[in-house]
Amino acid sequence: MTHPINREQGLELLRQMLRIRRFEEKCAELYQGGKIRGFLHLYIGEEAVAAGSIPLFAADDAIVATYREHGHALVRGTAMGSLMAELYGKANGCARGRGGSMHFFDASRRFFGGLAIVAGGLPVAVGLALADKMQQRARVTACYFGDGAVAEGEFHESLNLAALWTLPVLFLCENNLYAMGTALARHQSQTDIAGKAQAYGVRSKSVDGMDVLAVAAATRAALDHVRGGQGPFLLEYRTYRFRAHSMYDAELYRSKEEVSRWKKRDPLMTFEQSLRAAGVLFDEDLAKMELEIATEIEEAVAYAEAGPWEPVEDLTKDVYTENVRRL
Amino acid sequence: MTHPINREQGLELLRQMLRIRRFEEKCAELYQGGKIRGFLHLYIGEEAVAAGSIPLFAADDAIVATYREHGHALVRGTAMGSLMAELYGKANGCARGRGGSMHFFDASRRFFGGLAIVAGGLPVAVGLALADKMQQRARVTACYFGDGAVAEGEFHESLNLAALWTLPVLFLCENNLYAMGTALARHQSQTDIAGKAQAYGVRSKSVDGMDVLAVAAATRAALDHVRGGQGPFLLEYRTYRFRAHSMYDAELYRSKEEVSRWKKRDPLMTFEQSLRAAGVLFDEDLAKMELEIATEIEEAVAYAEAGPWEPVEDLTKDVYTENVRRL
Amino acid sequence: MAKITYREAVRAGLREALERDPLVFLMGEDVGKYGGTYACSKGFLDEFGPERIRDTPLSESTFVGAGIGAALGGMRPIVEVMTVNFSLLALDQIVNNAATIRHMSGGQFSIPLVVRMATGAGRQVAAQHSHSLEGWYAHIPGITVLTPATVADARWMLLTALEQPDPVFIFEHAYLYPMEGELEEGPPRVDICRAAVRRTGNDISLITFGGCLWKALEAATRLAQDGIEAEVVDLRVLRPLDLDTVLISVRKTHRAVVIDEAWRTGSFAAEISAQIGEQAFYDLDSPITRVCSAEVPIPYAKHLEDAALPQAATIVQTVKGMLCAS
Amino acid sequence: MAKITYREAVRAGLREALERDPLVFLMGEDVGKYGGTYACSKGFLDEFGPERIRDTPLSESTFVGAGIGAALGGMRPIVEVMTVNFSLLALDQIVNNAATIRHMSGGQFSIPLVVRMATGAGRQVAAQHSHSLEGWYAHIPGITVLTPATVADARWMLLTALEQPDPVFIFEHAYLYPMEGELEEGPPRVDICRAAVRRTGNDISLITFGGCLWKALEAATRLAQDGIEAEVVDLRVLRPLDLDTVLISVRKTHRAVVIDEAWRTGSFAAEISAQIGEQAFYDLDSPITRVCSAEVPIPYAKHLEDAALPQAATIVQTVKGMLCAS
Ligand SMILES: Cc1ncc(C[n+]2csc(CCOP(=O)(O)OP(=O)(O)O)c2C)c(N)n1
Ligand SMILES: Cc1ncc(C[n+]2csc(CCOP(=O)(O)OP(=O)(O)O)c2C)c(N)n1
Ligand SMILES: [Mg+2]
Ligand SMILES: [Mg+2]
Repeated sequence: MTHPINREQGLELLRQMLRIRRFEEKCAELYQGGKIRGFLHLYIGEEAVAAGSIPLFAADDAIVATYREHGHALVRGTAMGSLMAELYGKANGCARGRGGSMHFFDASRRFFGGLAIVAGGLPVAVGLALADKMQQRARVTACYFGDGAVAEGEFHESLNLAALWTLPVLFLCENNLYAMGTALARHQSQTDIAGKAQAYGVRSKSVDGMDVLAVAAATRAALDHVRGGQGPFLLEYRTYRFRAHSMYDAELYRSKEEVSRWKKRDPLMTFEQSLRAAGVLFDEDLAKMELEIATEIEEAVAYAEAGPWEPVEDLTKDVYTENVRRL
Repeated sequence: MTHPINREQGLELLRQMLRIRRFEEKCAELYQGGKIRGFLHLYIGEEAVAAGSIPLFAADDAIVATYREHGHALVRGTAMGSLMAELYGKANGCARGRGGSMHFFDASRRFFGGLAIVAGGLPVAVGLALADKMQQRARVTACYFGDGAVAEGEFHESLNLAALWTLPVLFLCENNLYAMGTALARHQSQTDIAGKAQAYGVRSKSVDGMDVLAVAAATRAALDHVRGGQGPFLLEYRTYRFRAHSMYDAELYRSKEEVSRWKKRDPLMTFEQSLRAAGVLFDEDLAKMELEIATEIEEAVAYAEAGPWEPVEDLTKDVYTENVRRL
Repeated sequence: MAKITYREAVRAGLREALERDPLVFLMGEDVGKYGGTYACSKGFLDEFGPERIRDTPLSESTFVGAGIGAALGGMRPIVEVMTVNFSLLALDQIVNNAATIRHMSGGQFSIPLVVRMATGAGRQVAAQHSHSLEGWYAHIPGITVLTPATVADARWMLLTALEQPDPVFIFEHAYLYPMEGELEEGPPRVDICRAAVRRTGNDISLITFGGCLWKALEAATRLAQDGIEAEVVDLRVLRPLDLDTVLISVRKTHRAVVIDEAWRTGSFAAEISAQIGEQAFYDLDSPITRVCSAEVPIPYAKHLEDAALPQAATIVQTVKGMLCAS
Repeated sequence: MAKITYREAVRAGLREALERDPLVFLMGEDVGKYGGTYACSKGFLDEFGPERIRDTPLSESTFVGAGIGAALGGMRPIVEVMTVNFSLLALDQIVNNAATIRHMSGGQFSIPLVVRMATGAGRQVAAQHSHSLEGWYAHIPGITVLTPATVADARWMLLTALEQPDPVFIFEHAYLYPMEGELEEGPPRVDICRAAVRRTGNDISLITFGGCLWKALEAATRLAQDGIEAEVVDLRVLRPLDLDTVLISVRKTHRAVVIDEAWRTGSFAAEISAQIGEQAFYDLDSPITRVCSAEVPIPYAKHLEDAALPQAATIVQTVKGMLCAS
């Protein structure tokens, strides 16, 4: 614990983590049931990162995330129903059912995806920040990506460009120690990700991503740096994925022991304990929370179930903006 | 001066630098005369790098260079005539006249180009080194590239992969302070190129690229490291291009003063002076050298002039290997 | 004859390649510990060791370029790019180095490189994971482009490809991995230069490749129930193209439909249509038609994805339209 | 009417774009201090300042991606990729983000991005600097592909492109920059949706775009001397394609040659040929033919490069062959 805990804040952080956890447990169940298809990448185990960081961003800050973005969208405030509907492929989903799990979008919250090419979001984030800087807007663009993305050339190019032009980009690396089945040490010759920022003269820090308060504190500091106009910041969250990479994954690349060791550091469990220890959380709080979330999920599923399919006639709608003068 | 100078070695280094200088002066002249066409990137000013480093490589080491590779090919030992013929586009050129200035090749000397996509040679060099390592050959692959290439994602990816797999690659950055018209500080947020190696756990060093002896000493040390099986090494040569980037270039991006300041450090002039000061070079040596080189160039031009054009019927020859069983 | 899945066929080909030549090695993302995204190399890391089964970082441009370098250095690399979608990141290395160095160097260098990748849509993985770009690859002089659609081709094409001195690209349709098929015993090594007639018929030629072959065959079966005998030609090799087999079929049926999972405009189907038009114009009784994907980023929702892709039903409709019209 | 070079026309278009909208800015390699590789933005850095004229590092994927982001953020970026050859490094951003995000997000986001790049061969810059890949771009749903061949299109297309809410790619043929042409006074703003008939004739249709337009026109002039009146259609816009203008011409001449500087197999010329075959089959008096580049990495030597590329002479020959044949 890095801070004394205030009850309201503490409960809210726990609630957000629990929302993600329960939502995704439901997703896994619905995937088995065939309601959700395609690729489904669960965030379970990493909830402290989204829950601890996203609430710090202003409404007009931008967020760019990856295919493992359920938690980010939930905490950002997109209605759970429209996310569930998206997973169902329904027209009332946050991308009209065209994106699915990997491609959540929400323009009203400046949530730019849900981009599923590894590292493909970094250049876009650099550009969003450039637009803000050129228009003298005090906004920040937060760009989430995994440890695997660090190996891609775009990581290198984007950090250089953002630093060269002193752009307000917050590079947020969710280092869960694996890129699919490839352990960090098997894809990085030098595994200190935060340390790589030096090559660009970029400030950076690494923080325990299983500790929601540590995540919040480190993110707030990084955000202050970026908002202060001092250019980009690279923050590395050390976290861990409890589930398979996606739904099909024999997990041959790591031991059950390793996973259970990390589960002892389950961000929900440990935070719940510290809240109890601090005397700010009681059984009835948790029961109430679980009940509210269960209801929210029920309603989200109902919303998805009730949602319409996009008419096939609309298949090519929005490939281009309609009715545009080309002369 | 980093070493006492031995006359034979000293004269040979000077001779190689002078060969490059005079050869390229002739190229510029022939370009004006229309004998050479397309892009022509001169190395003038940077001769100490190729002259100081290339002689250190064994016959079975590999060299991968860029479109600014005349000097490298010359020092590596490809006959000046076949290089000149290549510039003429003649069939007796080192690439049958198909490559021109940017694409010198010489399989017999393991000279793999002459690759003109910036940073495109780095992954190839990593692969050549991988092949050597897998076949337990004690070879090294030397990969030359410019400061501009450092901005490309492939620089990042290649250093990581070479280090991750402990491959015998010598990354040789010819930092002439400009990528075409873009000064180093205008394309790199952090201009210490050698320092970037830390991000990969790669050993590195930066050396004065205008001092042929310093180049030789630093390259020898780096080469020993790589040959020792300790993985890649990044060596940065601080050098300067005296001529335009290519033949069309108004040089709006740098001042005449800057250029003339650097010309005071002309690697030929300074090395000639120190050889004289050390009492190992005399006027007659230089006169003899100039005469030999003038003759070599004359013969090279004659060889190119006399060379045949590749028959048009052979245009598509070598797109694929001929007469291969596809069943 | 033994039943085997397309995945097992790919696997068997890979294993034989690794067993018979010590210079062959496999590298790519998650080919090792993970066992291959499509489980094609499951167990290989233990079987052949980390020197020959190499997990790479997510650096497509560099590990493909490293494959080029390794081939130049005398190895026989098999590079697996997880899917064609990600191969865009390596396209510069492919176009400017792999396909070009032999010719540009005046024939001094050989690049015996094999690159495998999964291609195609149909699994609801949405717009960034559903591309069919084989047609782009078929545009590049200097490389060979293979599209195994049967278990036999999945099993044997790789081995012939490994005997080539120049780069070969193999596109495995991700949808086919679980498909079962009959595989003859013994190594009836397959060629990589000819198209194959998968079904004979006199009324119309259905020309296709890869994942669409099975949709074309299904369409042919349905058409047969209405007395229409369609001939189905599997191109197998997109570059260099075996047009003769196509022409023989079209000169017999006088009608052709080209089926391609790529977006219609600029699809490889256009090239086939153009070449038939150039070579067999006077043999045609009606315009050549194409059944391709709708020009849209492939959507996630099943009904929309189905509507976007070529289907047996669309092929049947198209054929009937052509036969009624004339 | 004033004489102006293609380069000056591009320059004038860029200047007007920068002057009339503060949200417009230009970024790319060497657009600033160097003045643009082809001198199209010479002096702009001083004129418009470093905020709006941005030299980028050699990071194609990232500065093109940054253009996408800047467009999403409300700016009107003009991204210059020095040449199409290097655009391969940015193709993932173009295919998977620029062209896809609007549809994939259910229409929530607009990407008003303009990307300009030089294309084509003819200057002896050899295999890695002579690609003509416009046809690949024309395969991508979600983007608009323009190929200005005249000074008027070089002058005005950019401005219409900047009014589009979706990404537009402009391919300037590097060989044309020094070309002079007549430009009408006043802004006769040009459309970016129609092909143009550059020369009328009744005997045959020469369909082309970009740098090949001038070779087609030269061929037409030579053919006229032999009494053959060729109609020359400049596609101007490869995506979305204006087939109607092509069909009207072909229905009049009953013969078509498609000329494209790309390698023949998988060229955009194949798409044109296929669509004419689909739509005007019964109007054709002879097979459509194509004049494209030889399937070879473009060589440096002048005589080999000339032999590899489409030439007026080849077009003349092809046309005569077609007319004699029938
Ligand atoms: C360029 C690219 N290559 C490969 C893939 C396939 N792929 C999807 S996720 C993934 C692993 C990424 O790992 P990481 O960046 O650490 O994110 P995590 O899944 O651990 O959250 C891979 C290889 C892809 N989507 N994009
Ligand atoms: C990927 C790519 N982008 C752009 C170019 C065009 N170009 C050729 S050389 C050059 C500058 C390279 O600078 P540097 O790497 O420092 O090498 P130098 O010319 O200084 O030796 C550029 C931008 C290219 N060849 N490849
Ligand atoms: Mg990870
Ligand atoms: Mg330089």
